[in-house]
Amino acid sequence: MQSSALTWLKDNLTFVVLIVLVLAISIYDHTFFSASNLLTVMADTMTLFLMASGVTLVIMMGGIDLSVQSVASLASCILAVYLPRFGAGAIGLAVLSGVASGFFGGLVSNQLRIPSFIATLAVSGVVASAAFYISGTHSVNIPGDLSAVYLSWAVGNFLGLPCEIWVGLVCLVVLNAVLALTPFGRLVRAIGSQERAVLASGIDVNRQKLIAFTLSGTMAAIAGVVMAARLGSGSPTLANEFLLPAIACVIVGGTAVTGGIGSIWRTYLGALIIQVVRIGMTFVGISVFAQQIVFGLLLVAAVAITMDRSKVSVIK
Amino acid sequence: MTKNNQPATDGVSRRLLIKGAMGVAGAAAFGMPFIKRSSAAETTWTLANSLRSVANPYHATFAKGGENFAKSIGAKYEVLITEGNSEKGISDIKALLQRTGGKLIVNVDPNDSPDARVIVEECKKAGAYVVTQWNKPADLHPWDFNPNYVAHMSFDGVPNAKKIAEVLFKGMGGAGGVVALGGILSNVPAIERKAGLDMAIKDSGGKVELLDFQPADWDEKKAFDITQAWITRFGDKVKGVFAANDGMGMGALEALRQNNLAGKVPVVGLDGIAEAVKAIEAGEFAGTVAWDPLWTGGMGLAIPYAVATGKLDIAKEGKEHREFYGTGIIVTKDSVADFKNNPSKIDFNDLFGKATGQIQYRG
Amino acid sequence: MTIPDTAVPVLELAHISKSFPGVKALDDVSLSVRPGEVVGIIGENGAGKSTVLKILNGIYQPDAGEIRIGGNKVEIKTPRAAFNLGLAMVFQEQSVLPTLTVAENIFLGREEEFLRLGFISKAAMNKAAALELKKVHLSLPPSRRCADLTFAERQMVEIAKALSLDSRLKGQLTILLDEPTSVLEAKEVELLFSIIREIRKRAAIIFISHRLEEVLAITDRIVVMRDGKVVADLPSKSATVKDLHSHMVGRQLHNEYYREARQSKPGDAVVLEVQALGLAGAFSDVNFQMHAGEVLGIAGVIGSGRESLARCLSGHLKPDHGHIRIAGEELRQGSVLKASAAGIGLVPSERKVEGLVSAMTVAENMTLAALPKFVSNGIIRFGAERKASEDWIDQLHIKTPSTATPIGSLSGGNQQKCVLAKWRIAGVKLLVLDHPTRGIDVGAKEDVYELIRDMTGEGLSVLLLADTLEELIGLSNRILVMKDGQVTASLDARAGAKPQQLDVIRHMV
Amino acid sequence: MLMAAASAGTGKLAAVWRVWAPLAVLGALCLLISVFSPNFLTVSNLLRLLNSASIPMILSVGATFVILLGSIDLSLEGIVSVSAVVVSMLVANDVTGVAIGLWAVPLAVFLGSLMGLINGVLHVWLRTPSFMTTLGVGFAGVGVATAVLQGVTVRISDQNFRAISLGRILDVPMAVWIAAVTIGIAWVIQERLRLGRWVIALGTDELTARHVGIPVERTRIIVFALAGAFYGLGGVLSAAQFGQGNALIGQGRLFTTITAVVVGGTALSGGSGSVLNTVAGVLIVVVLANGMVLMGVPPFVQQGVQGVLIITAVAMSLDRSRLDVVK
Repeated sequence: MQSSALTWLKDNLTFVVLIVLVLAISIYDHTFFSASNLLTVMADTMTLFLMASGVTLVIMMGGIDLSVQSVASLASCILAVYLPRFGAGAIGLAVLSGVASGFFGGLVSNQLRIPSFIATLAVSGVVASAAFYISGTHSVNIPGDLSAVYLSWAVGNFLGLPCEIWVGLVCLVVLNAVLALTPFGRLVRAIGSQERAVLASGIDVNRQKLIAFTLSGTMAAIAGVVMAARLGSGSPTLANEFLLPAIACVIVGGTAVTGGIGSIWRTYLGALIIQVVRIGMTFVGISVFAQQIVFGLLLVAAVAITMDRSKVSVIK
Repeated sequence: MTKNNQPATDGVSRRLLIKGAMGVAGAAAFGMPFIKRSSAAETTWTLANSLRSVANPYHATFAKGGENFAKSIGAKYEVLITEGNSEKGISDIKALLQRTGGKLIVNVDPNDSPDARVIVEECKKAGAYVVTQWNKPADLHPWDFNPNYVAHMSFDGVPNAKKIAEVLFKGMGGAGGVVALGGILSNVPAIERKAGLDMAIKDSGGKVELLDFQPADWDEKKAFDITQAWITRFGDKVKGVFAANDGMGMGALEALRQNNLAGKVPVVGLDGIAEAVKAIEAGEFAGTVAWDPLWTGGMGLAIPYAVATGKLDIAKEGKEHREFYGTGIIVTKDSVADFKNNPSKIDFNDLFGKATGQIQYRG
Repeated sequence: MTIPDTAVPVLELAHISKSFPGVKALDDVSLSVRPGEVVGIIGENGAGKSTVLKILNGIYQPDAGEIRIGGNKVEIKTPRAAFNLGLAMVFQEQSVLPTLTVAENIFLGREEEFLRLGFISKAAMNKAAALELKKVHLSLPPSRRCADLTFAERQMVEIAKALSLDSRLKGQLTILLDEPTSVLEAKEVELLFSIIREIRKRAAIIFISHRLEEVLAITDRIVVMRDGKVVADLPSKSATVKDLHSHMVGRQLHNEYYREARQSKPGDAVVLEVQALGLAGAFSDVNFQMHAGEVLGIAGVIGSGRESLARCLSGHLKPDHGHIRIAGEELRQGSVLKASAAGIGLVPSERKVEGLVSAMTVAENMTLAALPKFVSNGIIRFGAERKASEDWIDQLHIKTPSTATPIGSLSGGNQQKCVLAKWRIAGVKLLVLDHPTRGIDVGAKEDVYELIRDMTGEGLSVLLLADTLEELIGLSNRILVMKDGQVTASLDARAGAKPQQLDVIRHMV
Repeated sequence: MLMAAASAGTGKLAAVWRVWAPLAVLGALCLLISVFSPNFLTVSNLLRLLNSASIPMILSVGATFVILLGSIDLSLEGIVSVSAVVVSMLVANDVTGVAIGLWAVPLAVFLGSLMGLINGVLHVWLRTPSFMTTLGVGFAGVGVATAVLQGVTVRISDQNFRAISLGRILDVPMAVWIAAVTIGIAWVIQERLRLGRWVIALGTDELTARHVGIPVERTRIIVFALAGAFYGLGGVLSAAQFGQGNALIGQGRLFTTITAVVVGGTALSGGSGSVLNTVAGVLIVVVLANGMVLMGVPPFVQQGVQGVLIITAVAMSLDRSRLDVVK
């Protein structure tokens, strides 16, 4: 009885941490604990989550994807530039660019046997150039009327909830299902924990990796589209300073950098934790000069609590 | 966009320093000393400046300007930092709107022009008052959001850059090759300043040639490396260096110094940071354009405060008071002494005193 | 040589107990080693051998009882402490680091003696290493990176590492050999034994192995463990494999060990045809055929090229020339995917690395190679998966709490059975068994033999690289002998007409 | 190691290539550039290259040890900033009254190693992945630098101090000499100190290292502290080179550093690599950036070109002998 409660606590530490944070801030300033505000916080977290969700897959496989932020920016540019011409097609085009970039990154890493860290970092450079080229190095405005027609699914409200939250939930559910129910999901974990055994079982590991990188790029592009929709325009630097926060979400959620262990759900909570901490500091009124320090320390603390070390023998 | 080093007199900086030291001590104790009580039901206006990072002097001074005004009326004052992350900038402002229940006056330097629209809409929704700086989409206008979107302030990059480029050409003896360092390609000021340079070169009637243009992303280190490469590539063909901000200008100057070219090859920049001013005195810099972040930081709050407190009906103001340029002061060898001796005085009652005309949109 | 029982034990464990949540790993274990004595410890996996070792190596602390060295009570808190007390461990797992040189490996963690003004003198270290290598008759440049060494060479380096202690300690030395022979071939085992006989003059030795013949051959005394208890402590002279077995498993094992009676006669259908196959630096011009239901054993020492041959068939290595045909179909070489698609499965010697994903469940491992079979419109059919794995768990008598147990927590034998089940589920036609009984206990070994017979009975073919010659002869229908990359003989080994070990060895060396 | 027979054969060849590949790539790159720009292979330019390489060199060499562990250190920018700010406040400057001259240098380096120590201690004691720990400490570092200066830039007037970057011996900038000495020290640490061996051992197989009695925790902590010291020195040189200290001075150093290390052929998985590899890696990256401008590659394409070239460089120079699994 009591032990089962403990195990529940162990399995849901991330969740508990989130709740504790929310309550702590709410106690300090109860305006934080209003439905409208909590919804806003959630909605604002979604773009970050979308980006992190794809990266989660790659990290669970023991790799990493550093190209997401430029991919998102590129997607936003493509959307903004082509929406007037192709309408809904531009959205497809933008997402497609993410698919392509992710695929390319995976291909480079697989075929040239280059560590994903470098492969994706390099690809990110290429993608950034593409974004500058397409946007003509300017940020491109999305006319309000077009946005209303084609991008209302990403902004505004639906059943009383901000659309971002719905988009986030859909991705959460879908990706979770993919991880839990499909052979791909199973192999992601397998490759993450013992790649050579999977290889020796006659499984096309490279293909699985390719799928993971492609999904990661796709999610980044979707994040870019939503971002562009929210900001009403696209820019080659739109998603700057998003990369490390995104990876931080994954790890704060408790996914092991070494691969094998983790889930999209954890990343979802991780993203919320990071957002709550950030916003919380504004609510609690911590001086900007201390915010970064506090944020840094809280990050370490969060991981120290949430990480599941039971299955990892060595922590690197 | 990142801007570098803004003049700050030694007295001020020493005080800041001591505060800062305390800051660190406090942070060790999870920043407890920094926590300010905030009651739920806000009755008075909260003032806030939103900017990229207090780590860069331009914005630090910008924040200071806001603080000065807040002090002058004894209002609560906050600083929000975007860390160059648009989403963070926006959600921080939302959080503050939520916390103050809309009783907020915010002076924003948007991280990227798209952000401005969302911020303005959010403020309109919450009934808060907002002023934007530097970055905003061309089709977003204060008068479409009366009265909440009070004004947009900027400094006209094109003519200022043109003017300072001409100062550079003069320093080169009117002819020869120049190399130019640009800011982050997609930043509005970066684009304007490049445009200004191009116009100046066109007007020189072929006497001045642009050898190469490289974006150094407002970054002193990049500027340093690029300039080194230029010295290799063009050798003594380089007669002058144009930098889109003084920070990069200092990087370039450093490279020149290490090749014993400082003083021989003139450099110009924009922003008017203290080192640039020093370099002008030393004859290594040909000139710079000084903005006044203390003024923008303060006025960006003073004007909307006047509106919020009913002292000013902004809807009745002309467009030249809704989207206007501040004054850029050209500092050269001749004017540098004067510039140092009489620092700008700021009168928070003279709201539009330094406004110099309505913002122009060029295709 | 005989040791007076009166001599003070070098090492003594008195009433040691150790329990982990749920299990009592050691229960009042007492054993002692006297100077110059070679003591064997045997027992099935999970009998407590490795726990004893870990306690002696300072990795675990005993809950009760005490350890005495030279008669004095000691506490072993860390591996380093064990080392300084003269307990040298040769690990079962390869603990030689490929990124370091031979010398660096031998003295890893003990570099201080080569420090000159705080800097390591490589010259001195290599010189010392050369001496240690001589002791194990290994002629290698000490500056060679271990990545470039063979399995056996690495094992020898391991042993050299342990031996390096005795010239460095005043007090008595005890060397703990954990499965030192599992990767060695007959010839190297002999070498090891001669080394042991040499060093026993200076050191007491604890020898742990599943190969009972070897234990009998080299030890003076044998301690048998079962379920964390010492169940027998008998002199080697009077003992026989049979009663060792009976002590270990607590039951008489039936005489007919390799199930030769059940050895099926291979069918005529040619399953695999290998033609003029060659790989530079490994083997050349290998030709043979395999028939349905046949067990083809490949004999040869390390370096004979048989490992490479096996891994060429499973697609892990790409041969330079020659053909591999499965049922007449040319196989695209050097691709594990194509090989397994063509129905070839590998049961690797490195089970934990290539055999299974320790962190995942029994079921997930069993279906790994046949996942598509358990997927309908993109979703895994978990019911079917569980069902299938349960069937095989019964069929192969796999001891596991459930199909959802992490496979890593099973004993070596049960893990190996799961690996076999994996390939059975995948429905392979040809299994490459690379040392299938390496490091698993007697009971499990017999099950594996049983399985091999079942499979071949159903028409599967098996290419076998065995742990011992005896095993190889016992299991195979036919034996290819390889030497220096050449096939030197193909011997008939059908039931009743088994060749003698000598007949095989003649062609091996 | 499974392919004992095979690897024994290819082993030596691989080993040779492993050592020389990065240099080969570097040479090829230099040739390519000098085709487009004759000025490239001039003494003056090579000196300028070395000069701009000096700070990245020191940072990357420090990071190499951490990466050899199989860990990663993202606190670099933070540590560089703090050390630069502190050193600039201790030498003659326009913000503090203090002016202890060159004594500030060892102090700043020590401070760097102290922050590195914090990395190591948190990482080891809290058992948090180095990725997160160092990320957090990095944030905190920049935070501290910001909080101390509140946006002020400290301008250095102490010319003796600036000389440690700008001074010249045999017409070679001091920064280059210092970088060279640093490399030497790092090389000795890697080759001639127990620490060096232990780092490789840990990076290859930590459990085994533990079994042979290597003090794993202590080693890890020391390595992070060591890296911190290198970053500290990097910060000092940045301050000396630009004659100022501000909270952003470390900005943009992180990824170039790690890229340089990996381009040099050191595996992020740990265990395989070397300080000398990193030296080559840094030169490759710096030459690349320099060549970009020399060849006049259009600005917004540069990132792309750089990406492609880095891929090629790594593809050519990576040591795959132990790389049967790429992550």
